[in-house]
Amino acid sequence: MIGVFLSVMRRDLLLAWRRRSDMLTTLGFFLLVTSLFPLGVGPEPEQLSHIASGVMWVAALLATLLSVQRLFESDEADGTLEQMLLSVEPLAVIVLAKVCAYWLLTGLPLVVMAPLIALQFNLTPDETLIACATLLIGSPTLSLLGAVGASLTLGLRGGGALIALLVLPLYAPLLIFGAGAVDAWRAGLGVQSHFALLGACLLVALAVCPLASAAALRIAQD
Amino acid sequence: MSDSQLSATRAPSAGVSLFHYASPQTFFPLAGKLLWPSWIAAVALTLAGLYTGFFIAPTDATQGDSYRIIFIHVPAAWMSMVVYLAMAFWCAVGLVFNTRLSFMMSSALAPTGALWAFVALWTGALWGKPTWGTYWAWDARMTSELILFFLYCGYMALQAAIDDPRRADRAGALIAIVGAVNVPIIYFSVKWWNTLHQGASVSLTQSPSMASTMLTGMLLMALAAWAYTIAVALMRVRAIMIERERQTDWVRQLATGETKA
Amino acid sequence: MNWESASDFWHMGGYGFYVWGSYAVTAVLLAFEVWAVARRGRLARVRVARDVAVERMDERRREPT
Amino acid sequence: MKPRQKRFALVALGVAALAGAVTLVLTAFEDNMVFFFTPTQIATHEAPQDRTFRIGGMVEENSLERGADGTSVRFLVTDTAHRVAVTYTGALPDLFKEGKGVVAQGRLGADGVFAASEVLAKHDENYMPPEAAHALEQAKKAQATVVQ
Repeated sequence: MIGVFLSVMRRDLLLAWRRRSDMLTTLGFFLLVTSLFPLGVGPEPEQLSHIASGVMWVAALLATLLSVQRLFESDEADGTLEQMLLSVEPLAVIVLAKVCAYWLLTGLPLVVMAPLIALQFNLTPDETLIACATLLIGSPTLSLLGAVGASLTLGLRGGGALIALLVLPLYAPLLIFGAGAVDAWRAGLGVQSHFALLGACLLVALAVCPLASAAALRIAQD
Repeated sequence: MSDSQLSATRAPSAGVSLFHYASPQTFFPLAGKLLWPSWIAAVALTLAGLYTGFFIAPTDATQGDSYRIIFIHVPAAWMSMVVYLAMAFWCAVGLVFNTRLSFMMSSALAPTGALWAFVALWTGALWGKPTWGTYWAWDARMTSELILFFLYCGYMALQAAIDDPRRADRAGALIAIVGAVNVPIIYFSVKWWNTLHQGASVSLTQSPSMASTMLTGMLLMALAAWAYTIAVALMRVRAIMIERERQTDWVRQLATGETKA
Repeated sequence: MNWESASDFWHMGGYGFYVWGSYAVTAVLLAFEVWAVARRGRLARVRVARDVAVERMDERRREPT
Repeated sequence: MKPRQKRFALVALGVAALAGAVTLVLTAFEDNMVFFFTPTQIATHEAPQDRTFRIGGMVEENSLERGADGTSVRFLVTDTAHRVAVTYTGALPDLFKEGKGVVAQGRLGADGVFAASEVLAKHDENYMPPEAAHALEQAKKAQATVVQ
């Protein structure tokens, strides 16, 4: 089981490495969207630091949505997905491996890039650290929920808009806890509860999303 | 040639479906019998509720007559939640017992639930303007109602995007259940967020003591909303049954007027 | 009785726009829903009846041969 | 591993994850949520010294002084036990009134004066000290006679 997990992950990482530009597109999107905000709301440092964490989180949501819909596409196209469905190993484990690889490729780079955006938005070092930590804990949950949406909309017309409609409402709590942590810190309040709740969301998503996604894949390929 | 092929393929499928869809066939006339009582109850309760709400219930001391919006606002908000739960329940039943009728029930409920959510938002906005000076505030209840509305839209959009009804049923059921798990999380998170932010200095807590006539009017309207929802959902599920089972004998006999229901 | 006259009733203590705006939109939406559902059911039946009629015609045409 | 063992391992992992989530939620609830610090907490040095935080309470009657420049103000925030002086430069919100609730965000200076960067007036009793909320409730009860 662990062997399957690792080999699926390694395969996905290798495939993505051969097509690095896909990964960079998502990252570029993230940086571009966040850089547009100062142009939209004005360059006042006070205001920018106010909205920084929210902007980072919304950009992360959209970047995830943009890329996650292709999570199972190539597997479906080349028949790998069928093999996965027929595999004796639990499908949920395979899905989890794919999501892990996906997060390493798209979620982690966002977290790594976040300090740069924090710099642009005039956050203090403390606030930067908190913003990055929320993204670190929260972005895997974004990937997991996104995988459910991706498997539900696999091969459907209008997939992009549909996945947004399905997944964005589910992202609302993450956005609140994630972006709220920096605000709470600025207001002199503790941030432990924000992190505890983000962690709880991640654990629930880890337990539920691979199963739901596997079920959706079986439905899609029935 | 093609005709004989057609009838050849149809004959066994009709036989299989008769066995497989036994429950829709028996449910269809039952739904038809329940239809009129539900409509009558809906109309009677609405009339009673409106009369109580507008002519018996007094003007509120603090809010004036604008509070009379609650006679639709509160029932609509309640119904939007109840219908979502009912929808998720039927989806779960369908997934577990593999019954097509329950999937039909949930797709019949969704548009009405979305409608109630929209009505709750709309009337909430119109109530908010005179009461706390703004059409929209990011209050916990309003925000979660908005997200609930989006969840309904997602469910319906997903079902509409899938042509194969079997896949549409199951995929929709999955997202409805995931959404139902999320509804309490969303409500809690939004409430918590709102308390932390405390930006808008408005309190949506209703007047502490509600006159009993106001409460009666609201409850009557809530019951009317229940009756309406049942009636319209039964009507829609009957239409869905005909659409989906159009190859079966009972629907064909029904449509040509050979049986009555 | 709360209202002195019909215009008093429509005026709703100055909140007529909000109160009647809520009730009117709700009524229109519900009426539309009922109409749409009734139409959907009727159309579904008509479509099935038409299919059956076409089929029977085909069968009758085939019989002599 | 046999399929049955595998399934068992997965179920166990899932249950463990859910249990962890419940624990985290419970710790989040235990972490008693303070939305602002009261003047008493500032007097007992519970409030953070070196960074911004929020202070909440009631604006003391007759304590509002406007500065010569017309935009800077100084007032006392009280929770009936202790009081803290607050300075602020900028437009006060409409709902700001003496004797009403207020929440201000800013830093505590070394001289014990709170330099606010933002003032949020509250007329929502939920955010007031209990004493003020009680008084407000009494007033409300007196008002709430239904017009027949």
